Amino acid sequence: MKERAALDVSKLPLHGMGAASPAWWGTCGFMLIEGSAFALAIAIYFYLFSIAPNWPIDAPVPDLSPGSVLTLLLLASIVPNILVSRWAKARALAKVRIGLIVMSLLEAAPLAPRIFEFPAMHVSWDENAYGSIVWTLLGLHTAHVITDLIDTLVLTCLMFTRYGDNTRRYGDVEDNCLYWNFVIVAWLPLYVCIYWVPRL
Amino acid sequence: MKSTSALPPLALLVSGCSGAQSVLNAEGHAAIELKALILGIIFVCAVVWLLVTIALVLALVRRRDRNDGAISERKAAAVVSGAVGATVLVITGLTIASFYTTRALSEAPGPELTIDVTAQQWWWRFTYGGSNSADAFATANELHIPVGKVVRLRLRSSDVIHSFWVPSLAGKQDLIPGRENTLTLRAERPGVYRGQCAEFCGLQHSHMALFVIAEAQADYERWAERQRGPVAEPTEAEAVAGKAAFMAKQCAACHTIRGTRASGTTGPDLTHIASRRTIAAGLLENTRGSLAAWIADPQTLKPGTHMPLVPLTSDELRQLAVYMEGLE
Amino acid sequence: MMPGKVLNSNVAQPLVTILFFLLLVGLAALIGLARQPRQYRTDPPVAAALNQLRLMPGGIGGAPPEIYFALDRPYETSAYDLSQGKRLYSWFGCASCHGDGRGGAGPSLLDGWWLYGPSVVAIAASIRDGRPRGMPAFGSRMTTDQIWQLAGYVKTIGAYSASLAAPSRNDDKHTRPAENRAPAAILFNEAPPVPPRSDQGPSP
Amino acid sequence: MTEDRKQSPLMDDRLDDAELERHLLQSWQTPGGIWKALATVDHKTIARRYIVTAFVFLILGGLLAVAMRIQLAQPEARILDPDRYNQIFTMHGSTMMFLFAVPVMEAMAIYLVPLMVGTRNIAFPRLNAFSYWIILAGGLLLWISFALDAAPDVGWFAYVPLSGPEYGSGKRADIWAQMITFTELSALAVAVEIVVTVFKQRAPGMSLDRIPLLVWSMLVMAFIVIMAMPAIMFASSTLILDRLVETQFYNPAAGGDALLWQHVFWFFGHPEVYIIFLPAAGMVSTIVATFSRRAIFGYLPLVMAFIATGILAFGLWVHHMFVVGLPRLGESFFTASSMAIAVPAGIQVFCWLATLWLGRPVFATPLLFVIGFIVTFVIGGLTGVMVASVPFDTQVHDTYFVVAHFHYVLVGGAVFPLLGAIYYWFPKMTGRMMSERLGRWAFGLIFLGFNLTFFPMHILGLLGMPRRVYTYQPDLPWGGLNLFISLSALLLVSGFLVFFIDVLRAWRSGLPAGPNPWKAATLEWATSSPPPAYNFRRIPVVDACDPLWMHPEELAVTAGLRVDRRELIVSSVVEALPEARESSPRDSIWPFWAAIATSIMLIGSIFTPWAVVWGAIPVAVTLIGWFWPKGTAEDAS
Repeated sequence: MKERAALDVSKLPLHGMGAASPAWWGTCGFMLIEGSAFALAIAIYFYLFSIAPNWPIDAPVPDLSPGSVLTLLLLASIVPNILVSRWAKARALAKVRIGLIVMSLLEAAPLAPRIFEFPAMHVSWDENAYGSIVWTLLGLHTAHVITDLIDTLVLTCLMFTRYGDNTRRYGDVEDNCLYWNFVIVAWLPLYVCIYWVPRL
Repeated sequence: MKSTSALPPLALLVSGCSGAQSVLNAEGHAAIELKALILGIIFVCAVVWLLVTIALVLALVRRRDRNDGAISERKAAAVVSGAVGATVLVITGLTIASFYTTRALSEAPGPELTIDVTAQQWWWRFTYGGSNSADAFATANELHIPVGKVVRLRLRSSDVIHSFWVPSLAGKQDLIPGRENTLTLRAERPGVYRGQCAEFCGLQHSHMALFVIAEAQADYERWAERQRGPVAEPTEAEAVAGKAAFMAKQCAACHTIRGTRASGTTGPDLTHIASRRTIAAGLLENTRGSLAAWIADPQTLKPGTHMPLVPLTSDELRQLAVYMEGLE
Repeated sequence: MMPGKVLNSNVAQPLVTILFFLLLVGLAALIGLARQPRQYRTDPPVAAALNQLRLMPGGIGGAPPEIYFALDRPYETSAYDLSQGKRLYSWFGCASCHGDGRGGAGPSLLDGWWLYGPSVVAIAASIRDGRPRGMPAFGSRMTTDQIWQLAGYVKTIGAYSASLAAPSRNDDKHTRPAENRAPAAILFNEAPPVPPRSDQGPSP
Repeated sequence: MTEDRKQSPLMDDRLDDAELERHLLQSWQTPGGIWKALATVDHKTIARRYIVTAFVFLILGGLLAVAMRIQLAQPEARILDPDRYNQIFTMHGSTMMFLFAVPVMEAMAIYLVPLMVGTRNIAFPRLNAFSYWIILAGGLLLWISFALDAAPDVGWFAYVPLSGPEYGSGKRADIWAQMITFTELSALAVAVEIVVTVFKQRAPGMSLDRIPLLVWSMLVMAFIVIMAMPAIMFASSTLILDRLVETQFYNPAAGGDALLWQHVFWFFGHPEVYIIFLPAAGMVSTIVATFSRRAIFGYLPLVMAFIATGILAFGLWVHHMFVVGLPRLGESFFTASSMAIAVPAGIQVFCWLATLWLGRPVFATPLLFVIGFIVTFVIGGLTGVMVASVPFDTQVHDTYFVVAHFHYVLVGGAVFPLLGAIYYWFPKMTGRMMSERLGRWAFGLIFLGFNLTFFPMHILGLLGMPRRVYTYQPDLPWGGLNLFISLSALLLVSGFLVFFIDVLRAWRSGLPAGPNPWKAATLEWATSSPPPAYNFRRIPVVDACDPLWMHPEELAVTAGLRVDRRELIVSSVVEALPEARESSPRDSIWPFWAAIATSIMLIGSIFTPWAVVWGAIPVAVTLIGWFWPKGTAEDAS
């Protein structure tokens, strides 16, 4: 078949940012998958709630303090997170490097109260279905925190190498910030479920 | 090799005592309603299928004119919309029909008899008269009900999920551990109706049958009276020896024969086993031969069943079978 | 350039896939030789042989019959037999004296102390023939096969380390970790054992 | 970026065709050698592997079906013992659903979607390679365990408590649960790739209303995967947690619930049917249009029907649970929603019929399979309407009626179109034609064999035969029909035999196909058969739904892409306006290592929960190796 040049694309950028980047859409796709998983876990929480004669089953309500501290820590990390994202968009290498170091610390910080959250449930995962679901919710979210933390650490290292100053890396940083926002937002309904629903 | 020993009793299999196990052989109130609905829906769907197939054949073989492009495109759009509209109508109709059948079935009057059904791997326990009343009794794999009476079954499982299904009487209902379901039956005609577990429940899911015997009220009363009554004491010498063997061997640890020392609850109650038509959950006709075959080697007849192979001498085996045969 | 041409991607890909399959199916067949099918029926002669327990004087410790090893110690290694044993534990009312395994009227099975030694044959003998001070004999109530299944199970729950073949928790309410997860080791010092005699088996 | 400009990289507008092809091949082709074959990220290569693997599993699953039919041919047969039989039907269901049907549909998407939207590789090609190795590992896990007599024996939906800690002894149910994790992992990865490929990599000008219907169906399928698969991952994980570390999700004595499993499983399990059916509907739409020699009738209604099916798919899982004793009102709602899905299905069938009516059908083998599809799928759909009715279902649930129903839906509704699609796209994939004569034989035998095998099962179900029985007693009136079914199954098997013989024959020595043997309209036919590693010499520009019919003589293309690196065009979601020249990753061995590390972690976790902890370390290492930049031209920006 004969070819007829109809469109010149040579002036297009070599890498799209934001919604013009497949990586951004891929991140959104995985957020949708994990969002579905979180939604399902919450649905199961309420299902078990609905069939239990009393809730929590055979346990006092969980202590508020570690979970609330963690929530505050997560919320506090939103501002620097968004700043890092902006700096990445502006390709400010030095600021992104510092921001990523700060974010690494801020993402590691919630793991400390998280350790105390498990005993604060006053129930073990193998005691009853209530214990199983709250431990699962916490475990699921912890897995996301750790995943994003590792991602941030790797990106931080990467930004200090010769590959750092590159549109793709800035895109990666933005996507990583987006994902951390997702980790924070996903926690809020879990927090309400785990700590406040039993208090209703 | 192993299986050859199993063949003779298998060949002796029931002729008279198996009722048909068929949706189309409806003899219960619910099953009759369901049969009408099922045949109705099948008829409607068959017509729909026929129409679609005719349309397909015509579309493939019709003679084509040179230029019927634009006009027939519009006509096709109209026909397609019409067909979609018809689809909506048909499925609305079927939904309404199915809804009314559901309502008709759940509007049964209060039960005149309640029976507890407990399913376990791989047999059915039926307990009449509540669990702790004095004249309560239990039987296995054979449910007797009075004709024309509304019978409520309380369905429980003591291990995995099973499903109670006697198609000639009613639709199926699952027995789920941790839950209690109910199923209401009303047999319209006397008869023997076969049923079977319908939810996969492990190794011997295939051999977990039951029989429902619907009989006139008087017959039912007579049957219940006899079931409630004490065990038949053996008189024949062989049977007496069989009883002794039963008590001395492992049998008594799992089975109950009321009025004797045997009070195990793991296996079926054998007090009136001779009054039942089949043994081993519908596997074999209840004859002396198949009783002996079953006791001799349950694992070959029903691999995986929880009844163990108890080593017995041939004398003991014969005596046990005679004793069982006398437990009317 | 020649090998590259021969193995150009069009031909190489399906080849690689098929090779992969053959390799792994072959591997499977190899391991498959070692597979262990579930046994539902114990031949009466085998059962009779299994019933020949050789015990030390006093009924403490002993050696299983030769056939037990010929069968490859099924009652300790087959998950199916172990879970059947677990079923028998409740069916034959073991719990009425031994509770969930931690004892009651009878001694604990989990504290690491075996009054008659920790070997499976001693446990089987205890079940079959009974023991002084209240352990009834089950020889007339259970078949040899069942006694071995139950003995295998009891040995597992009181084992010093978890084994891969182990039944897991019951669906009724339970009060201690399941057999597959934690061996009884965490309970070894829970209850003070009956004062041991040196010939009544090793202490943990 | 400025640096690159200075060096003035090689652009395609300065090269003549032969020179351009040489350079593109240099950038895109995977060199020979086993090692390189493990590292390739070419979507066509991976899709071909996927398809071959899936068909191998089809054959294995089919052999299991034959074994079951031999056992059931006569009452009280003792050819298979119940334990083996239970393993076999579980393996058959799990293999067909998780290792054949879903992967093969995804594989077709992996092959066709990039070609049909006019791009050079799928989005995230390394993830694509990873997904293949993962599903291969999952399939091997299942089948090796079968060889070890440790295959799951709890049915393909593994109801608790039969599969739970108390009644499922050994590792059998754990192996099932972890096999699920493997297949879902790969399905989710592929779904994301498809969504992003369709959203972002369409040829310039291919706005949403110009997307081929097959691509639409794959897009909707990918979204169903994304929404539904987390449910089964959750289900299988909680099952394995219950069995391994004593969580109490499914234990009624401790606040759990046996029915929770059924809810979660079917929340995935029903959409699963549409994950399999929708791609088939896309294939049917494509084949019908091509062989009717006209554009598809009702493009928009079809797209809407696909989307409606995708949404409704999530509202009817309870119709698998009509006999568990749920409140009647709720059940009636699910009756209505289950029946409602017949409307989009009806729209699809009517549109295909209208297309055939208006066109001038050419009776090539692919169209024969589509005709067979319509006849059988309508039966499957109508029996689906039947079982959607609560009272009807209480009689036929878990009987052979249901077995017949879902084989009509899955074989009639998905395998027939798939076989048609193989006949249709085989020339594209291999450059060779399959035989029309053998194709007719294959179709005839499969169509006849299928209907003779499965139609009597409806009757068996009504006669009271439950499913999943390893045998039945001679006094029951099922013997004759069962023997008939078993004999008919031989006919079906011989049809598949003819099909596979034809495939092998054509692969070796079929007639050369040329770029567009069927005179079809979509973009995959605009390039040579088989397509070169770079798919298109120049990326097409699209201005119609049927570009090759609108402009049969010439292809509008873009100019100005670099050829010294793997480059393709990223375009906007709705209008497909070009947004960037994006690079596509080079071959990499890391996805292979990552898949091995993941497999070790997942299989290890069957035996000890700590495998998740120590197993995560190699996974993290391989992922870092995967994503760490290598300083290639693809990394330039």
